[in-house]
Amino acid sequence: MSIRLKDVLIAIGPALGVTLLASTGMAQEAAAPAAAAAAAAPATPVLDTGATAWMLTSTALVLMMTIPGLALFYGGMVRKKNVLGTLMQSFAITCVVTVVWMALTYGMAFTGSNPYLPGFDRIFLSGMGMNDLALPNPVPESVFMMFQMTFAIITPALITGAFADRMKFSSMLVFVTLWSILVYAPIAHWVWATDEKGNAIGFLGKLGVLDFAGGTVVHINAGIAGLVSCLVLGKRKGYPNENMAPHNLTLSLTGASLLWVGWFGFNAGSAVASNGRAGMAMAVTQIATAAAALSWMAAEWMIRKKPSVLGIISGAVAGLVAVTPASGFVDPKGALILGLIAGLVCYWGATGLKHMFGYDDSLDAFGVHGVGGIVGALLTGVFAVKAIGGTSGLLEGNPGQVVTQAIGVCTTMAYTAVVSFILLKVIDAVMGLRVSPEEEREGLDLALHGETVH
Amino acid sequence: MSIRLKDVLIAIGPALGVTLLASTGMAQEAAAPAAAAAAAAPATPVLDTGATAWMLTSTALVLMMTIPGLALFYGGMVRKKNVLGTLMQSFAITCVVTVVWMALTYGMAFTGSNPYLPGFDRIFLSGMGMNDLALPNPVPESVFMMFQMTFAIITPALITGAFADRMKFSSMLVFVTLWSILVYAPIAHWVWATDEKGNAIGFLGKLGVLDFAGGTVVHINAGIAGLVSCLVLGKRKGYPNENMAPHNLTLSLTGASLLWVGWFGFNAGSAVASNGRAGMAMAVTQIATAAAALSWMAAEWMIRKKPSVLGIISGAVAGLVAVTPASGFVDPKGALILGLIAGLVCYWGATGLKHMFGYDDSLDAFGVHGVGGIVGALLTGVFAVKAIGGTSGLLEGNPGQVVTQAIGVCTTMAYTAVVSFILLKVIDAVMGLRVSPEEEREGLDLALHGETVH
Amino acid sequence: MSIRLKDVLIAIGPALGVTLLASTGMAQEAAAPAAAAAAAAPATPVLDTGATAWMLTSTALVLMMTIPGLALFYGGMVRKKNVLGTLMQSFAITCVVTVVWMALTYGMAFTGSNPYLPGFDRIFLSGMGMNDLALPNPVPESVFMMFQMTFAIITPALITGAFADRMKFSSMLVFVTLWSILVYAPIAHWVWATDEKGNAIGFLGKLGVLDFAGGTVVHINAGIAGLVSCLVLGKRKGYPNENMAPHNLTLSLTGASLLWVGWFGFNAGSAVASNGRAGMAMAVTQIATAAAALSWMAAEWMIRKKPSVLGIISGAVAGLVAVTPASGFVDPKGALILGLIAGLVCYWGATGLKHMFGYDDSLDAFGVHGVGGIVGALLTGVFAVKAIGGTSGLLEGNPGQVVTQAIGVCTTMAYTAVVSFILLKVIDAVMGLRVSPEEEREGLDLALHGETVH
Amino acid sequence: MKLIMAIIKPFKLDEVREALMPLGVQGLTVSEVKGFGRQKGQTEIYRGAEYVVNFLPKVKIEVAVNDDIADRVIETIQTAARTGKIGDGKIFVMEIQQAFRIRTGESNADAL
Amino acid sequence: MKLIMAIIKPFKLDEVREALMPLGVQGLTVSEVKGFGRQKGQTEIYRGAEYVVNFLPKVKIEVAVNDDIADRVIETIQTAARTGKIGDGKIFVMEIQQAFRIRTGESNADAL
Amino acid sequence: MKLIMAIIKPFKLDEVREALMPLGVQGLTVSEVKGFGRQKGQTEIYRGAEYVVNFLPKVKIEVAVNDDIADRVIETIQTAARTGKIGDGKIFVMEIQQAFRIRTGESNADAL
Ligand SMILES: Nc1ncnc2c1ncn2[C@@H]1O[C@H](COP(=O)(O)OP(=O)(O)O)[C@@H](O)[C@H]1O
Ligand SMILES: Nc1ncnc2c1ncn2[C@@H]1O[C@H](COP(=O)(O)OP(=O)(O)O)[C@@H](O)[C@H]1O
Ligand SMILES: Nc1ncnc2c1ncn2[C@@H]1O[C@H](COP(=O)(O)OP(=O)(O)O)[C@@H](O)[C@H]1O
Repeated sequence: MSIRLKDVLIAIGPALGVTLLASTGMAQEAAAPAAAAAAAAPATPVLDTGATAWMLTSTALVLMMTIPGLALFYGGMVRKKNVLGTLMQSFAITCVVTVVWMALTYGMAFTGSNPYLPGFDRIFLSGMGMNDLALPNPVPESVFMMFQMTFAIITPALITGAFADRMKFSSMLVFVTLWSILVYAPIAHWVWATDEKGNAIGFLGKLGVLDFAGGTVVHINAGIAGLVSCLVLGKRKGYPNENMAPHNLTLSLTGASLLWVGWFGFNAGSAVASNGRAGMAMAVTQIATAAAALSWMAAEWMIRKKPSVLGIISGAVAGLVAVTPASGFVDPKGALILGLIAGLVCYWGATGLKHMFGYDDSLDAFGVHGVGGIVGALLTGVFAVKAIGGTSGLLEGNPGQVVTQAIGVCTTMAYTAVVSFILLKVIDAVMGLRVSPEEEREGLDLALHGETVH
Repeated sequence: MSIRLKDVLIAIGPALGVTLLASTGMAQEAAAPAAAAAAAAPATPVLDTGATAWMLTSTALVLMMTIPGLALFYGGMVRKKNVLGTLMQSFAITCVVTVVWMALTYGMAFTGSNPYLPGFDRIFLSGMGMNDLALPNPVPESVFMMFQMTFAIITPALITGAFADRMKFSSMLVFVTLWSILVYAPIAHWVWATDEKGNAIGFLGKLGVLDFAGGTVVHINAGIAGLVSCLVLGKRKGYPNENMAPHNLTLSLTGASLLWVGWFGFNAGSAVASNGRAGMAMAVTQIATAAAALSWMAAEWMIRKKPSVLGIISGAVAGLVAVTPASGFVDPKGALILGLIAGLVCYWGATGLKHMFGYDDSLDAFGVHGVGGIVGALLTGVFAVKAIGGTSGLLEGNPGQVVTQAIGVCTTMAYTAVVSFILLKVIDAVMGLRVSPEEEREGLDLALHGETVH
Repeated sequence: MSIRLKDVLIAIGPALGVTLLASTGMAQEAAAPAAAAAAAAPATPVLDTGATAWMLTSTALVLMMTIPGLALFYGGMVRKKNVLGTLMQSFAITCVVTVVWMALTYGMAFTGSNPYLPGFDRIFLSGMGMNDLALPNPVPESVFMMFQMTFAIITPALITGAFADRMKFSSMLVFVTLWSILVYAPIAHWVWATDEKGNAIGFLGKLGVLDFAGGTVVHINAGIAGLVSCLVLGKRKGYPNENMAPHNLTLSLTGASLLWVGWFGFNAGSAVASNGRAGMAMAVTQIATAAAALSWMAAEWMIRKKPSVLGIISGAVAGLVAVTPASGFVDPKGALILGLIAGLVCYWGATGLKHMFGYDDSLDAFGVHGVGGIVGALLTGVFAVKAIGGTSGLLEGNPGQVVTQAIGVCTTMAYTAVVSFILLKVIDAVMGLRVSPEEEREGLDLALHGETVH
Repeated sequence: MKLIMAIIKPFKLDEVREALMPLGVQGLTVSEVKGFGRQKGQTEIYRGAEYVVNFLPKVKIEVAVNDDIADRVIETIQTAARTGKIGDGKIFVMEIQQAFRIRTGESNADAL
Repeated sequence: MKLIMAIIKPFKLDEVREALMPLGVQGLTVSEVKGFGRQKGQTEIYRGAEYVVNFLPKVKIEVAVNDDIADRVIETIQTAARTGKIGDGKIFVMEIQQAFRIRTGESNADAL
Repeated sequence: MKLIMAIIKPFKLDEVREALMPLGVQGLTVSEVKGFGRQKGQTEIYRGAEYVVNFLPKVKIEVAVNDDIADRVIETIQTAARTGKIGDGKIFVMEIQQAFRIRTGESNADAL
């Protein structure tokens, strides 16, 4: 077995130090006053069976986004020799993050009372009683823990799109484990941790950064980590000269569709309730997604003369990403415009920007999730409607919200870029990041997993 | 880009006139007394979180029916060179109808108080507050609007099966947009619009036409439009001599399975509640579907000596279609018989009838959805049970219900046939409907979208 | 059509006799005192719309496990020439069991008051009113009946993995029909039937056998029946010399993912409530599954030098199976250990054990479901936590529970082995079980169904 | 005996096969191939990256015939496979020294 | 040197390959092809439309050998590939003028 | 005229095609094949069952050329397809008696 415990320990040590340093550093620059919590906060501590039903369902939906959704979305886009290796990444990440989450990172993200440092309760879920509620939400803590776990799963799985076709499976597992602990958990804590009354605990939440369902925590975070990793790993052999066309867009369209359907759990589930806020979140999600798919398609149609399957599904995912932070705060009209903009900007992100700088973000983890996340986070500050989420945006006369959003975006970008970079460099030094050129030529399926699609 | 705004405007004008004329014409022949509303109508205006949870779920399930369900069901049945083009149709329709629905057609279908003319409130969903309920249902209006949107999406997507492999993508988009406005929205209004107390507004609803989940509005409507469109477009090049066998029934069976699962949202969701009526709707859906799949399979086994995958999944879809109008009105035994009949009749629809008349309904949009919808709508009048849906059918001594059902069927057929025909002819004149023979030969994937499955 | 009614009747007679004999025989050896019911039993007879919403959803999720989940999981593992035939088995079983269930077996399993003999109420669901609750559960009986139906569907579908690639489709249908009546329904009755207060009726339930979601009823049952059927049918032609590698693990991974997602309905749905017990069941399901996937992967990585896609998905399914009986009784830490053990034992079951004895359990129905079910049922007795499910296990000082579990396991194994064996022998004598060598060589797709994947 | 190898457009396969039957051709073998020639392939564009698909799908027919009908077979293929547009394909003729039918062991002319 | 081209039933491939090894055959090349011959194809029926599948899956083996073992190779293939049922396939033998091993540049007999 | 049949490693296809263009080669036909030779295949293991994949993916290039450039074509392929590692493949040369371009009916040298 190629993962050696020693290597893992060697890697964790310094990286952990970095987190702590980084946390403290940020503490000084961002000691802002507490603001309203992002998530709705009904006061009653009674179990709501309807809300619980919806959260159980949402958990299933968000798990479905990663397996098989994202697995198929990415798997269809690589060359045939790498399809199983790509699917395997999403599946294995699901397993690894599940264990890391219950052992450590759930508690890091959602317990503790320090605005900068993650908590350390709930190690191996100790003390989580069967009938405890996840206050202020009227659902059992077990359900809330599971729902949030599915977010912790999909985030590193998104990163894999950036380094597709060339990363060692063993190194990928180590990277994802450490990244979950040192990057995902702290950022989730900063943005989403609340006390039992729903008051923000993390410094970004206190600052008033709006992120309903994970624009910063999930998408910007994964997108930037993806960009860093494709820079550190280098380009695929043969890029950009050889034909690296997606081998089976049937898989990708199926995956994109399941992502779309599952995203209802992601966004409407983030209301942690089955009420009008959840309904409105679902509606704006649908509208922004359709709008972004159409604007990407239209742009491609005009520029490239043909509307493509890869284009329309990429646009849909761009819309889903961009509306994620906004989904509890904007109204349908805002969502429509937000979606149209996101489709166009991400089209540029996945075509213009990438070729301008020449990095090989293979499946556009940064071009779609990073860029889309940034666009969405900022536009949330523009389109936020007080009657929906309790906070006004620029269009309702509150330009400060855009600034707050920008602070959230920049903090996340800086933190994830630095820590991801260090992690990758350490792992590279210890065990190597990339498969050998022969293995890459042969394809991950046979080289790493000894299997092939016949 | 091949859609020119001018063309669109040229097309909308006359077509809109036709709707209005048609509506008024029908007004005179069908000014019948109001009857009980089709949907259950509890009186209490308090949000039910359980019902809302189920409606949020149902919305996800019905979206999943179109993407990826129907996309895969149809995509597997075409030749390999057209698979991406076929998938693309369902996906693009999802996007286009989402925008048309929020901009216009939701309000047309569900607001207004005229029995014949659609309403014009809720343009771009203006005035839909976050906490408004969709009275008489105990769920937020945003949720009801979303649930109904998924029906508006799948209906035109069903039509595409009739003209598979040969329609221009641009013309298809224009057709679907206009058809949603001029055909779908009015018919939905006639059958389903109710006031806040649950009293029918539309003239077909007032007449007492029973259509629990869309036998007329969705299936007959799509089936007839499909028949008209395959007649207007003409046969596929090489039909019926060349081998046009489904290229990958694995995709089709996956799609049919997702249609089945998603249909629980379609039918049981149409109770707009999570109670015994929803449960019974789910039960009869399951039973009728299984029965139809088995009767189609048995017929094929006897006649053709082999039971086929395409046969059993077609039978299942036929059962799902036929039980759709009946699902809130019949009991399990009625559903069993209804399913057995539907499987046999649709088997004949997709094999005998089609070859008798020689039209090229490529994937049997009419043979399964049209024929199945008609069978189901009529049999609803036969098997309706007062203890379930409040209305007795023929077997409980109310033969009049069959007549009422027949009126509903004929009105829908006539209206959709005429308006769909005019729309197609206008679009043909303005921008052409069919790809060139070379493009058809080459396949839609490469010709229209510049992509291929490798 | 090759199913002759006469043959069916000939077969039913003796087999039914066997059930009765077997039942009575067991009655004498196991007249133990009644113990607490396995399922939670709230007393209130009021409809809970939240619980109902979750049960409707769970029903959809569990149906999705069979079609398309299991269909794809198995379909990807066979050779290309058999993929449609394999998919067809799951789909046809779904249809057949639906009809058998509503006609007969639902009533057999869940009505009646004899601890050994199944009930005979609810034939064709007669007397199941729309608003009746499935007491003691706060959900409509129609919903409970549907939820349980999906379990009755997947169980025989699991068996098909053992005799993949060689059984006659017609004989398979007859076998599944009889097996549902003579094996599944009685065992479900013994373990799960309760009165309106939630007191166990069946003798295994009374004995205190814990089986939250179907470790014995579903997995051990199917696994043993699979083992018997692969022994009776004999090996695939060419096994083990010819290359029988899975033709498309993309399908299998997709199927495994849908099984995982759907299993949330299976296990958390078995709480028949949307509360902390459901939430905890979902959590332990996730944790055990991930742990088993990782332990299988690790074992394979160490022994075979490469972690494979087939390995990690098999491990995940092994974990899902093993946690099924335990899911309402263990806590997260117990689930973690249970999963780790299950992954290792099933790895041995599907590799070592099978090759040791040389039977051809083609897709490891016994190796994964049988072995995993036994491991899970026994470990439930070890890890059960009083605070979760009301019963303590070995680790909480109640070693007797392990013995009780062992009795449940052995009873199930003995009964299903004997009756399945007799059924198969009878069907073999009457109509033959196996396709001809030519048909097997040609592949089931063309030989049985006249279709092929192009 | 000759081995006639024809590379043609895929949708012409059925026409060619049917045209050959009356000449007494009792069998042939077909492969899916990719052809590169004067006819230029499509450009596929994925997220801004262009891939020129140099190779076009073609079908290769291999048919072994006796010398006496070889010329007529060649002519027939040429007529049946022609569309007159670029990319119609080629026919190459080679000498077969021996031929056998596996089932019976018959050889040469009898084997065809 | 000879190029021996054999069209056989797919499931016979492994047997043929194994039978050839003792003769000193060090390599061969295999293609999946579709064959049309006396053996008739299946009819597939889809929703009432019948498609006659004229072409059956076959495997084409191409093996280059020195003249001295050519006859034994042919015989061996014939024995190993025979089932005695229709559709067993054909063997065609052609002359190779030159052969090269790409890796080393060796030619003719040395290249095989 | 010669038919030059080269069996090469798949990823070398584009290089070979590009190297042939300057020599005046105007077309070629490519098939995906599986090769058995000195280079040994992978072992795939599925739930404890080992399947030795004896056959490796290769690409077969068939190119018909006039005698005058045949030698240069062979050399060029050899250079472009060589990696120096086992499994690089083979080149076989056969005589073509006649060649035709289907579109125009041109024959022999004109047809290539
Ligand atoms: N010299 C050649 N050797 C082998 N195959 C060739 C050769 N030239 C052309 N072909 C095959 O014939 C096909 C058609 O050739 P092309 O030049 O495109 O059109 P045309 O034959 O009408 O001039 C090519 O795609 C290729 O498969
Ligand atoms: N004249 C021919 N040229 C090329 N291939 C042929 C020819 N005749 C037969 N074949 C190939 O041999 C296969 C078997 O031939 P067939 O006539 O079906 O059976 P048999 O060889 O037993 O008489 C065919 O499927 C085809 O691939
Ligand atoms: N005698 C042969 N006849 C036909 N094809 C051959 C022959 N020998 C080798 N090949 C083909 O050439 C490929 C490479 O041969 P191999 O022996 O593996 O390597 P090398 O050519 O470097 O010695 C094989 O995979 C096979 O496709």
